[in-house]
Amino acid sequence: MKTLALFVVILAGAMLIYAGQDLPAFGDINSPAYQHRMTQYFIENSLSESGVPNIVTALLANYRGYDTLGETTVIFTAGMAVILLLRRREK
Amino acid sequence: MSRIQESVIVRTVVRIMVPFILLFALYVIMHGAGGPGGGFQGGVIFGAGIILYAMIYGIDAGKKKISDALDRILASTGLTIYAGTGLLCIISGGMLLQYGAVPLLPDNPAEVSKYLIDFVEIGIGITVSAVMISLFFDVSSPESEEAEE
Amino acid sequence: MSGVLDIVYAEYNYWIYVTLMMIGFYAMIAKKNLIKKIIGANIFQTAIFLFYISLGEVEGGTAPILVGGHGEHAAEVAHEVIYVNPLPHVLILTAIVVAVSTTAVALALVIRIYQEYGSIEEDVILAARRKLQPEFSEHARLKGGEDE
Amino acid sequence: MTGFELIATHLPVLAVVLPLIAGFLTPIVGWIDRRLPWYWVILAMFVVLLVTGNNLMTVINSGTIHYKLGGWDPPYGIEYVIDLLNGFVCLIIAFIGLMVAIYSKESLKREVPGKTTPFYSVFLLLITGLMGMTITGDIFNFYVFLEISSLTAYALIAMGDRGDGVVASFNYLIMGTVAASFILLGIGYLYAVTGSLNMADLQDLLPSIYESRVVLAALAFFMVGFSIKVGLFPLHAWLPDAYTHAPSTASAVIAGLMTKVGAYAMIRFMFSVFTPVFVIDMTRMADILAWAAALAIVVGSVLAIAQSDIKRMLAYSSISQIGYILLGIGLVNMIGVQGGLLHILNHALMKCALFLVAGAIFYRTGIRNLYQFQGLGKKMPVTMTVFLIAALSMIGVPGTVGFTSKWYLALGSIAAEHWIFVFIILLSSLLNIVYFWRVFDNIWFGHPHEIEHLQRDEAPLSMLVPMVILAALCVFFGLFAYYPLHYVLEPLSEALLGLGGVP
Amino acid sequence: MIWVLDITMLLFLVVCAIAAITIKDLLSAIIILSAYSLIMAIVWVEMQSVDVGFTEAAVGAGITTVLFIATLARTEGRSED
Repeated sequence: MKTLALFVVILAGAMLIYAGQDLPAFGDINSPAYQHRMTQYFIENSLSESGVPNIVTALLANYRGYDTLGETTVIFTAGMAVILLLRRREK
Repeated sequence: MSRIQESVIVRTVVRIMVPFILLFALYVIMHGAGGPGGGFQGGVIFGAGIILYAMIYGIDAGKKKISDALDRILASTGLTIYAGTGLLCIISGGMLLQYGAVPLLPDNPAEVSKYLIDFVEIGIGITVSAVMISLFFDVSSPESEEAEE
Repeated sequence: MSGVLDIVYAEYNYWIYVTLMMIGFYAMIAKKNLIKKIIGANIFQTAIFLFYISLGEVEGGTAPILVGGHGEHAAEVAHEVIYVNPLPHVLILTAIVVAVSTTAVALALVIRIYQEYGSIEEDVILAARRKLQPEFSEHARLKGGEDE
Repeated sequence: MTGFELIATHLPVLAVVLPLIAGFLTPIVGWIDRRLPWYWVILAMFVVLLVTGNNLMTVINSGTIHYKLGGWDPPYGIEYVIDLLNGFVCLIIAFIGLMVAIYSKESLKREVPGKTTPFYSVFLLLITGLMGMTITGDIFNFYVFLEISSLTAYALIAMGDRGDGVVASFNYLIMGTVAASFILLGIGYLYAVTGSLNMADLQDLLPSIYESRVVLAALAFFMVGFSIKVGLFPLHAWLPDAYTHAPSTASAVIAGLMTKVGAYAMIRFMFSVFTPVFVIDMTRMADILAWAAALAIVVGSVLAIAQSDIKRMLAYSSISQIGYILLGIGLVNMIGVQGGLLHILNHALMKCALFLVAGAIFYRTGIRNLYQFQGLGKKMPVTMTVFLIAALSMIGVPGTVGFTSKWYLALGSIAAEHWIFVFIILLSSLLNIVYFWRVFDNIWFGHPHEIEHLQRDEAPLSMLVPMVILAALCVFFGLFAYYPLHYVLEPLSEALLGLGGVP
Repeated sequence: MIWVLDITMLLFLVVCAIAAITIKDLLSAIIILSAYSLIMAIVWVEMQSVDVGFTEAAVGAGITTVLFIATLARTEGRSED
């Protein structure tokens, strides 16, 4: 079992290292992620469109607000799941 | 029960500290717009404050402050605030969660979204803190099984 | 020599992240202790978060909180300062919350398992299940070939 | 804008938001009166069914629906895109959800006593998660809803048999977390090389960098992650235990829906994030998928024969049925894809019906070992007729929907000149007959000594109604397969294979 | 020479991770996991992602650890591997 696990892990690691050769360099301002029109748009417009100087908050609550609704639901789900698992039944 | 719970110093320090932790949590929730922080971080800190109190004064003392029923209702309330804001945007003629559509200040949608972001962050904070407290109570206390409602 | 060092330096985050991920992944599938599995899951997930945050990093960038305050100035200031990419941060904020939720549910399950079997070791639990149900051992025997 | 138009504009998002809101209000409803949540769930699921039905009609009549959440243009914000594929899957989710919700009333009283309120809350959130995964056009949003559906599934499975249920759920949790982490990793890789999270945007950006190893790695991670989620053969280890030991309500909804949505996600990522050119020609991923699926079909059927617990037998047969769906997709020709997609509907209907029957038998007799089923045919005739119809559909007898999908799959295999797949489909049908025959034999021809004392004792009406509806639909779509094929699946597979993904 | 500090912290992360999965005493393993989260939070803040660092410090080093320890109190503290 342990050797199988080690084999799987090394396989995954090899895949990551194989892919890593083509990843953009760390901290590169020309990386596709930074050069995509989205990034500049968020930095330039988040204050005028959302009214908050923290871009992360603007993204979190406004542009990707729906993700955050989902995320709050995940938390709520976890609470419900643990109640379901650990509490004894209602009378 | 344990030595730490009986220590006068620990009990006194916790009693003094908890209100400040809760105050700090509220600050973090409200400060999310301008700096680091927001509903999640604040909610977690708020929950941690209550958890600290319950750890030292016992689960039952913690439950006296926030009962199971209240906790459950608070968890739902936070999400209701969030989803309600989204539906409010729909009713105002926008898309879901399009804050700018709410006719609070017709000439300045950015200002509206600023207030609504704060409002939504409060909702997140309520849900997160309620769930964190309920998670801790459920995971830590065998006696909570019998004491349910 | 310097060429190799440059590569390592430019991507050292990446190597660390691959190592951490492999450690966590290994713990998840190879460790028999249930709590160790959950610890492994946590390490695995945090490693992925490290990868995302590294993606957002820009050399000489500052935190994505607009300086220079409000109003018309902000747009000008935004051009002068290089900000790091905020989007990965947002994604990871969400993912952290998801990770803690998963951990909480997993821990609740561990408690329930302990209540039922009195152990958090996978092989002890398996043995207990065999003893409890004669039928189970039949399945385990039939399944033995493909699972282990 | 009138109220009706207002609602009509927002129907796409309401399919997700309604079960969400209903889900987190359930604790409050249950607090008012403990009997209310069942009615609440039925009401919510019924409205969701209407909404998704309307969405699909809109798509058929006037094309793909785009909904911009928060009013932000994609790729800046999150976008919901409903086309034929996810409109179709959403309708299945809503319908199966409603059926299981109706069924759950009596079954929960017996199997999860005193916890119905949180159970229904989690149930609705499961539906939310599945809906959200299906509708969304944004890969990170997909991940969030994937986690909602996974967490709820873990909780529901753990409510089953004492001990076994929790262990099964824990194993599923570990596998599911690995799968979700791989998917998150794949999303990160795609983001690293493109800078986008929107599916349509990604499809535009990716072709220029298909040589990049990162894209290949991302595809590999997605495929492994989804394979775990659907329980494709070598990665299926979590599935039999989870299906066997979950409460029958949860088994039915999870077996009926979770793996289907996983298969949907696989299709979506293969054809709408990547392009057919990449998956078919450049990486041969479609071929790999087809062969893995063929292996799963055989192994799943063989293992099903060895089981004596009816739910475990159905679980192994699920592994082989998932193989059919993926085989159809892996064939990547018009007719094969149609067969695979039709099998999504088909398998959801019949597997849900079979699990509901298993639950009803357990409810009345407390038996799950199929060798003790002797004489049940006389005790519970309606339930057993439902079982007969669903099982015949599973085998692929003409006149049932199972026949149509298998027929299309076989034709697709011939068109792709993979004769071995035709042979595998035939072989698997024979194996299906073998393992269902043991059950028929006991039910209809066995002598009732185990349960002799029981009088004719049919399941309660709230359990019978959904089972009968599902069985009737198995036959209906078998006779009138024209409707889903003509209106949905033909244009859909054309779009999938032809123009490089769904518009 | 800030990168020396960076590499040291990252190497420390790896050490913590290995220790957390090898140590047999589960309480120690969890405390080490908590330290791991905290270092991770520092690394992230150093990479200019203040919000995420803040969250990880509160969630990873705070709540997760509390939940782990509460679980240990109700189960057992030793691991066989």
